[in-house]
This record gives sequence, structure tokens and C-alpha cells, in this order.
Amino acid sequence: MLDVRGLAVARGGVPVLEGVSFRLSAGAALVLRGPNGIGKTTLLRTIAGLQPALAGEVEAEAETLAYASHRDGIKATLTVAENLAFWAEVYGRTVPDDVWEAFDLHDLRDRMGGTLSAGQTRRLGLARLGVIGRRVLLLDEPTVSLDAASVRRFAGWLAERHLGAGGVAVIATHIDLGLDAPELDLTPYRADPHTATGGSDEAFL
Amino acid sequence: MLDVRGLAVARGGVPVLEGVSFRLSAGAALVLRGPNGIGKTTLLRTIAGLQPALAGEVEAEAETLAYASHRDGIKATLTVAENLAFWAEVYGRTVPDDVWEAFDLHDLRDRMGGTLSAGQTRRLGLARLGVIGRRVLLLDEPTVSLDAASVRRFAGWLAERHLGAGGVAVIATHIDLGLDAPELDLTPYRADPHTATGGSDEAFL
Amino acid sequence: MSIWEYANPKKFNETTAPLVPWLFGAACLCLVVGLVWGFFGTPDAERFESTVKIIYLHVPSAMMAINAWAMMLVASLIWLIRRHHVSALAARAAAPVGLTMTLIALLTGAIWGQPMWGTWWAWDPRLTSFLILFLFYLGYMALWEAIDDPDTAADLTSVLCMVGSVFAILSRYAVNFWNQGLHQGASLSLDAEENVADVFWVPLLVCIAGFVLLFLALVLMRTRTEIAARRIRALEARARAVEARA
Amino acid sequence: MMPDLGRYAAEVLWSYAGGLGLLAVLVGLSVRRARKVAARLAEAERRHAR
Amino acid sequence: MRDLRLAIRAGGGFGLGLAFFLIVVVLVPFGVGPEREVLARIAPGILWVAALLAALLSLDRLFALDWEDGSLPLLATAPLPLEGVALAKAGAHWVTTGLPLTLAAPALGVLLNLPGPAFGPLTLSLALGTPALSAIGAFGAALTVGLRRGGLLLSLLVLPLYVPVLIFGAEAARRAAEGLPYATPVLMLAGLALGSLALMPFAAAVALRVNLR
Amino acid sequence: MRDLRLAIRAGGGFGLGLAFFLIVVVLVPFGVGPEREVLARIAPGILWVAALLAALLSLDRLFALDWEDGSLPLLATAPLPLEGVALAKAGAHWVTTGLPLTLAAPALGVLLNLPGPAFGPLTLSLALGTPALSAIGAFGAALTVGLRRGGLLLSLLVLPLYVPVLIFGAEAARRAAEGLPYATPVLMLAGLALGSLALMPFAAAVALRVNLR
Ligand code: HEM
Ligand SMILES: Nc1ncnc2c1ncn2[C@@H]1O[C@H](COP(=O)(O)OP(=O)(O)OP(=O)(O)O)[C@@H](O)[C@H]1O
Ligand SMILES: Nc1ncnc2c1ncn2[C@@H]1O[C@H](COP(=O)(O)OP(=O)(O)OP(=O)(O)O)[C@@H](O)[C@H]1O
Ligand SMILES: [Mg+2]
Ligand SMILES: [Mg+2]
Repeated sequence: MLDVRGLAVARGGVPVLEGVSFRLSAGAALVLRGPNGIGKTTLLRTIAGLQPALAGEVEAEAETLAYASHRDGIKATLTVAENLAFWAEVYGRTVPDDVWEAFDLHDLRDRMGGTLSAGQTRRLGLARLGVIGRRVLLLDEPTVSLDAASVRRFAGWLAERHLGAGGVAVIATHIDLGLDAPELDLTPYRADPHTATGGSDEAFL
Repeated sequence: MLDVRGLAVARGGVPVLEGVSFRLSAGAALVLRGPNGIGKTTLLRTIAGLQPALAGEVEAEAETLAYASHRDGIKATLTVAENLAFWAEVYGRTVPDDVWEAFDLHDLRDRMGGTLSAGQTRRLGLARLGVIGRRVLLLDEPTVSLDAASVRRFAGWLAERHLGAGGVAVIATHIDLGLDAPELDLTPYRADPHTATGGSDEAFL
Repeated sequence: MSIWEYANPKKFNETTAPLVPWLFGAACLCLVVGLVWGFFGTPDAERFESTVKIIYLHVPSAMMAINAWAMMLVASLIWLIRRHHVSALAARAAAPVGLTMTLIALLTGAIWGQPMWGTWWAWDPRLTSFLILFLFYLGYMALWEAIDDPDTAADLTSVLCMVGSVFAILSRYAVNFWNQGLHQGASLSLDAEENVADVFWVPLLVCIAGFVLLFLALVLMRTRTEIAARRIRALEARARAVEARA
Repeated sequence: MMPDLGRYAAEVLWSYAGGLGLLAVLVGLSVRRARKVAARLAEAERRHAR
Repeated sequence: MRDLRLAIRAGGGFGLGLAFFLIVVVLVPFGVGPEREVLARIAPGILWVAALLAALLSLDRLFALDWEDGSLPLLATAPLPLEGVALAKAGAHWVTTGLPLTLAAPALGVLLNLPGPAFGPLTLSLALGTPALSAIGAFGAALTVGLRRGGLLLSLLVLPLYVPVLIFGAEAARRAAEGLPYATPVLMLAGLALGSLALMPFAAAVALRVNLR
Repeated sequence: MRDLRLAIRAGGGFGLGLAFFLIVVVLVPFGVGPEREVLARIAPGILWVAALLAALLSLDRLFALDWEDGSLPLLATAPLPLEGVALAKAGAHWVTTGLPLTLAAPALGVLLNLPGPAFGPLTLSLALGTPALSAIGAFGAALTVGLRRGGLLLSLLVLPLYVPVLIFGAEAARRAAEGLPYATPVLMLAGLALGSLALMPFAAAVALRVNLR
């Protein structure tokens, strides 16, 4: 489903990680670990195709990737239901009935996106993932601001509904999700400033 | 130092919590707990004086309160050092030398605020607290996005430098900080919609 | 019992419920009588010829356009000082009425201008300050619409109304200074020598009364609507809170 | 019956049409909104009756 | 079509562009003075400049909201072509700004004492020119989307691109006001509009992709 | 003073206001046509209108950045009075917009063929008027700070408030251009500026506090 080979990534013109390789088959998840600033966000963005890789390859079926970061495209002036309907429409789908349950949004359906608490906003951002029907999820700290019950609920959704249905997920997080998935610590892949190649200022060194 | 008596708070015109009371003397901290949307943020904002209370009183020495939320007033176009210097100046102080060490910002001193990773940004936001020299800190999910080592480092700073020096802190969080402080679960204080008075639409019921 | 009790939404609703139909009826009566009388029953003036009949719409609407703003100013002050929700809602309710009055004054004035001054529009001080008033109404209403939280909206629009009033008066003087006008002076004042002839004067008074009554009826009705909308909001918010607790 | 409006008939009639038309629009919109909101309120009272 | 609807919903109503147009047109006499001949003389040009400024001012909202709330990277990875998104955004901008402006221009022409024969051609030139303004503007907005303080930079980038549209548009209205033939500038304007509608979405999509990196 | 410096640093350079002023002044001849007498006749007014629009365009940045990055609640709980913050912001706006505009106006007057005797009074009127524009604008910006899509609403709210300033400012310059005495409008302008500088920060602080709730 997702095959990452020898990926090297840069942020702000500076190489950050190099030689990252992994392969996920249907139903598998990978948890990215590493201290702040190591390059988890950068790696996910590169896999999602939002920025070019310095080296290496990302192989995935076309139109299966979805990236989710802290700000999940929630319109403050649309209601929760409208927000989800909007994203469903962008992906040419309809909002499945079970997301309300899965992300505990029933009571919030008609609230404006801008009037949610931090954790409620996050739940809505995650619910988007249940709506767009993508099979490869790239999640950047998905459970920030969530209370313990919501974290469990999300982990349950991920394990059962997403991975269970043959999906794949790469998750960068500092919090233990209680997910039964292999972890990849990125610390060993930190780009060596002496050997790294390909940063945008490379030509001037 | 901080005395909260029978506080009732509302958000968006709807009463959220009522009857919250606690008293903190020098060197004490209180951890606020409760599920998403219970009203932790609202409570902290009310104590900080950013919004009016429906009922009850907050007593604190004048000019000792400081509120810190997710977005900590970090200017993307100033460097880390300049950001701290700015806030120090607003509070009529200078940046103490030990913050660089305490919040692990040495290597980031000259980076622009906008080019930090999520966790680095958070560290900078917390470092602001070490600069402004306020004795009553109201912290809203201070450790979001921080890695485990940084959480420990921050808890250490809080315990030794802040509480140890006679400061006071009220902390809303979903993550265990490893701090030896009493917890206050807000769930029992949820405002009863039938008896609550004072929300802005109250007059229309 | 103080007058402020009427600022309680329930009390206000109870008091005004029987009033509104009567006000509408009286307004209709005055307007029909005044306009029919004015249109069919008055002669042409020598200089204005038949266009003098426009006065029965033009002058009352112009007066109400200004009075509506004055009422909004008072209501805003009451809200800021005493924080009676009904008062803020009344100010909100009056704005579209005032806007329409301004539009009618502008429209009838413009149509009148074509035969009298040979142009639809001239930058006469009176006309110009009405245009500015129109902009104030637009901005005030847009600000109400733009803010979700009703108390915040009430506070901000009240402040805007106060600051706007000061600047509206300043503009009036500025505009006077800037251009001397073509427009009629205030000949309605009772002691003025060159008065509007009695034949026009009486039906005009009836029309003015009609506009005042219509304004009152509309503002009361719209305030009641705003109160109802707030009540819906409050009921739903409470229902949600109860549900969330369960 | 109809008074002779002379050469300015069009202007007078247009201003009456425009002025009364605007008034009618205002009253119409206000009444319609009042009805709608009242109906919604009745519905809400019914649903959330204690 | 669907794109357009989505863009309008997501972007929210701009609507106020019209109000801004009105205000600029009202302000000019305060600056220039109330003399009718002077106003009539400059009316076509002022109306065009005001329309252009109104279009310009609503531009920074085009992608900014989607940027702030993080929708843009999500849209870029969604199954819609980014060119389509850009075109839809330009369309939404036109519907919410250019179209009302065109419709309101005759009414505001009265305020500026615009000569009678110029009303038709002014409206025609605006109807042809505003789509070009929206398309070019979408490109400018895409270029500056990630930048804080992008608003003024956007103006700076876009205004030179607007100059040809302004020249032909105002020229058409001005010639009509003076009773001269005005077919040539109108044709040029139509060409400009077609060209920018065809090409600008591609440029905008490229700029968006680069900005998302 | 310290406030001012802080506000300037925190708000970042607006700077581009000047560029916008330049561009509007350049666009007008494209719209109106190149005749020298016409341009000379409308020059004072156009310069004033352009200055006003330039000031207006940079307004929404006044508090918006502080709002987005969360500085505003922190400033409200900091030991500075919020009125001082508002005044400092207005000052920063003037230093970065009004002042450069005033200095650049004579140069742009040449482009528009401004009559010789009007240069001094134009600069004087701008020097007096732009502080009022900044102060009034700070109030408008404070009113709309929390709103998405606030930009155009801000214009709609602020422009009617700008009318008296514009009238007296442009009138002074225009009278000077025609060789008439211009003391009265200049005095009125000075009064307006003093009044707004004295009162607007309070109104702005009230609006900010309400918006922070
Ligand atoms: C758009 C254009 C116009 C506007 C906004 C306008 C506005 C006003 C206003 C504000 C008043 C004062 C009402 C009061 O007494 O409180 C008024 C009165 C009046 N207007 Fe106009 N006007 C306009 C055009 C005209 C024209 C073209 C004429 C006719 C030549 C006209 C004739 C009158 C007359 C006769 C009065 C009554 C004056 C008096 O007795 O007080 N107006 N108008
Ligand atoms: N916009 C940017 N411009 C330049 N450098 C950046 C930018 N964003 C991040 N960086 C730097 O790139 C490196 C990798 O950042 P990245 O955001 O990928 O880290 P991360 O692993 O996600 O950290 P965190 O756990 O704190 O979110 C960091 O050293 C960071 O300082
Ligand atoms: N701007 C707002 N307008 C209206 N209601 C709001 C607004 N912000 C929050 N609320 C509501 O007020 C309640 C309390 O919100 P608050 O942000 O205080 O919760 P919280 O305890 O901080 O939650 P979290 O852990 O998710 O941050 C929630 O039900 C929320 O939906
Ligand atoms: Mg990250
Ligand atoms: Mg919170």
C-alpha cells in the first residue's frame, strides 16, 4: 500500500532526515517517534506530496493519500455538519452515518466550527478522516488536546474501522495511543550536515 | 495568593461551570481535569479577567496573573530571542539568562518564530512564562506537542523555579505532567441548565 | 413599579402584543388618508407644479430616517448603561427601518431633483449627508450580521452607533462647509414666515403621523421577532446542555 | 377622478411607486420574518417544553 | 459548477465589495469637489478605478481563509485538480464582486453625473473586464497566499497586471461618454478577458503548489 | 514611546502603504486620461483619496496579527493599559503609513500636475489629517478584530467616519491650488486630529475588551 524507500527530506532549505525506508501493507500502521524538531512533520508532508523529497521515493496508489495536521481545514463559520459535508463533497462522497457516533459529535452537529473547545475541534478534524474515505492516512499528532476517553475512542476507530478495513496509517505522536503498531524512532535518521546532499543551498557549499 | 470563590462561568452566552472554589497559597499548584468541552479554558480565561464571571469572585494580588494558551503570542517574523525580549519589555523586565537553559532554546535563539516545529514553538511559548515574572500562572494545556523529555524539563522548571520560589499555578491538562499537585476534576461543577442563571440568553427563558 | 420593568422581554412582549395591530391600523389609516388627500385633494404649487405631491413621501421619510438613528442612539446608550437586552434588540430592529426610510428619501428626492434642478443627483449638503447616513446604516447592520455572539454584537454596535453619531454630525458641518446647496431650507418650522401653505401643510402632518406610527409598529414588531429569535436560541442551547448532561 | 399631473406626471407617479414599493417591501419582509420566527418559536417551545 | 458552489460556500460571501465600490465613488467628490462638469469628465475613469480597487480589496480573502484553517494542503491532496480550484475561486470572486459591481455601476454613474450615452458601454466594459480582474487576481492571491502582510504586497503585484484591463475598459467608457466609437477597446477587452480566463488558472495552480511546499 | 517601539516591532513594517498610494495615483491617469488641465484640477482630491485608501488598506493588519498569534489576550492581561496599546498601534500605523505618505505626496503631486502653490498646503493637510485617519482606523480595526472576512467590513465601517477628515483635508489643498485662503479647513482638520487622537484610543480599547471576551 505504501512504500517509502531511502527518503531524504529538508525543511527551510536544510536537510532534516535521510535514508528513511519503510513499507506498510494493508491493515498496518506505523508510529513515528522522535524528539521535537527531528522532522516528523516534514516527513509526513513529503510523503503526502506537499513538498519534494531530496532523495528517495514514495510509492503509493494514486489518490489514496490523505494528510492531517493540527489545523484540519475547519471553517469557523460553517456548522460541524456543514464542515463534514463540505469535505465529503470535495472528495465526491457523502457523510456516512457512523461518523457522528465514532467521533462523538452527535451533540455538536449544529454548532459553528468556531465555537468548539480545543478538544472538540480536534474531534471534528479527525472526523474528517472518517468522511473522505482515503486508505492511506498520514496523521500528525492527531490526539493533541483530546481527553483520555477520546484518545481511546479514536484509537478504536483507527484499529477497527480503518486498519480493520484494510487501510494504512502513519502516525507521528508523542502520546501513547494504545495502538498495537510498530514504532519507528526517527533519531537515527537525522541528516548528517556533512554528508547530506540536496538542500536548496547545496550548490553553494 | 489566589482565592476563587463560587465561580460560575459562561461561554458563548451559555453557563458552563458553577460553584468552582479553591484557594492556593504560595508554592501550591492545582491541576484542572475534565473531559473536552467541560470548561477548563473558560475557567482559566475568567480567572485571568479576560471575560466576566457570571457569579462568584476571584481574588488575587493585582498584577500577578498571567494567562497562557495554545497560541502564545509568538511573532513569526521575530527571532526567538526577539520574541522573548518583546514580552520581557511589555512587562518591564529583561530576559533572564537562565531561560535559554531551562527551556532548551539555546540552539534556536536566532531562528525566526515562524520556522519552528510544533514542539519548539511550544517551548518558546512556555519560555515566555519564565520571562514575564508573574507569580500566578494560568496554564491551558501547556505541554501539547512536547516530547517526553521536554515535558519533564518543563515540569521540573515549574516545580523548582516557579513553585519553589513561592509562585502559584493552575494548570489545565489532559496529560500527566508528573507534578506533585492536587487535581480538581471539573465534572461535578458542570452548570445545571435548569437552575443556572446569568447566561446572556437567560433573560429570554 | 419602574419603567425599566418593560425592559424584561416577557413584560415587553405582553405589553406590546395588543399594541402592534392597533399601531399598524392607525398607521395605515393615517397614511391612506394623508396620501389620498395629498395626492387627490391638493392643488399644484406654482413653482413645483404637480411635483409638490412628492413632498408627502419625501419629507416624512426624511424625518424618520434621522429619528430612527436618534432612537438607535438612545437604545444603544440604554444597553451600554443598563444592559437591558430588549433595548439592544430594539436598536437592531430599528436599523433596517431607518435604512429604508433613508432610501425612500433619497429615491423620492432624486426623482424630484430631475424636474426641479435638472439632475438626479447633486452634491448638495442635505443630500450628501443623507448619503453618508445611508452608509452608516449599512455599516451598522453589517456589523450586527457579522458577529455571532449577541452580547458582543450589541456592545460593538452600540459603540459604533455612538462614535458614528458624533461623526455624522461632524460630517454634516463638513459637508455644509464644502458645498452650498440647492435644497429647500427647513420651512416646516412653525414660526418661519415663509411657511408651507396650509393646503399642503395639513395632509403633510397626517402623513408624518402615519410614518411615525408605521415606524413604531415596525420597530415593535421587529423587536418582538428578535426577542423570539433569542428565545429560540436560548431554548435550544438549554436543550443541548440538558442533552449533554444526560 | 385622477388629478391632472401636468408635464411631471411620470416623476410624481414614479416616486409614489418607488416610495410605497419600498415601504411595502419593508413591511412584507418584516411580517414574513415575524411569522417565520414565531412559527419556529412555537415549534421550539413544543419540543423543549419542560 | 460544483467547484463554484464549493468555493462560494467555503470562501463565504464577499458581498461587501459592492459596498466598497459605492464608498470609493462617494469619496471622490468629497476630494475633488462637487462641480458637475468636472465630475462628469472624470466619471468613467473613476468608476473603473473604483471597480478595480473593490475587486482588488476582496482578493486577499480568496485563499487566505483556506490557508489559515489548513484547508489548502487538504484541497491540494484532494481529487480535484488545483487548476479547477483556482478557476472556481476566481469564478466565486467574480460572482460575489465583479457581477454586483457591474450591475451597480449605472446607479453610481448617476452620483458622478456620468453622461447619458456612456451608461451602456460602461456596463458592457465592466461586464467584460471584471472576469479578467478576477482571473488575474486569483493568480496574485495564489502567489502571496502564504505571506503574512500579504494584502499590500498582493496589491503591488496585481495592480501592474491590471493596467491593460483598466486602460481598455476606461477608454471604452470614456469614448462613449464623448460620443466617439468604442468598438476597438471593447474588443481588446474581450480578448484580454478570454486570455486571462484561459491561462491564469494554470499559473495560479503552479503558484499554489509552490507556496504549499 | 516605548509602547510605540514595541508596537512597531510587533506589528512588523507595513511600509507597502506607500506603494499602494503610488499605484493609485498612477492608475488614475490611466482611467481618467492624460489631459493636464483635468489632472491638475482633480490632483488635490485624488491625492487625498489615495492617501485615505492607502491608510485604510493597511488597517486590517493593525490588530489582526496580534489576534491570530494570540498576543492580544496576553497584552490585555499585561501591565500596559489597553488604551495605551491602541494609541501605540495607531502611532505605529501613522509612522509606517501616514508619515511616508505625507512625505511622498509632493513627489506624486508632480505626476498629477498639481499646481505649484498647493504643494505646501497639501503636505500640511496630510500631516494633520493622517494622524486622525490612523486613530479612527484603530477604532475600526478594534471593532472588527475577531471577525474572519473583517477586511471589507472594516472599510465599510471606517470610510463614513473618514468623511469629515477627507473633506477638510482635500478642501484645504484645493483652495490652496486655486489661490484661495485655506486657514479655516486647516484649523478644522487640526481640531479633528486632536479630537480623534484624544478619544479614539478609549473607544478602541472598549471594543478590544469586548472582542476579547
Ligand atoms: C436625494 C435627494 C434629497 C434628499 C436626501 C433630501 C432630503 C431632505 C431632508 C433631510 C429634508 C428635511 C426633512 C425635515 O424637515 O426634517 C427634506 C425636506 C424637503 N425636501 Fe428634500 N431631499 C432631496 C431632494 C429634494 C428635491 C430634489 C427637492 C425639490 C426640489 C426637495 C424638496 C424638499 C422640500 C420642499 C422639503 C421640505 C422642506 C421643509 O419644509 O422643511 N428635496 N429633504
Ligand atoms: N517553516 C520552516 N522553515 C524552516 N525550518 C523549519 C520550518 N518548520 C520547521 N523547521 C525546522 O525543521 C526541523 C523539522 O521540523 P518538523 O516540524 O518536521 O519537526 P517535528 O518532528 O514535527 O517536531 P515536533 O514534534 O515539534 O512537531 C526542525 O528543526 C524545525 O526547526
Ligand atoms: N467561542 C465559543 N462560543 C461558544 N461556545 C464555546 C466557545 N468556545 C467554547 N465553547 C463551548 O464552551 C464549552 C467549554 O469550552 P472550553 O473551551 O472551556 O472547554 P475545555 O474544557 O477547555 O475543553 P478542551 O479540553 O477541549 O480544551 C464547550 O462546550 C464549548 O463547546
Ligand atoms: Mg510536528
Ligand atoms: Mg481548552
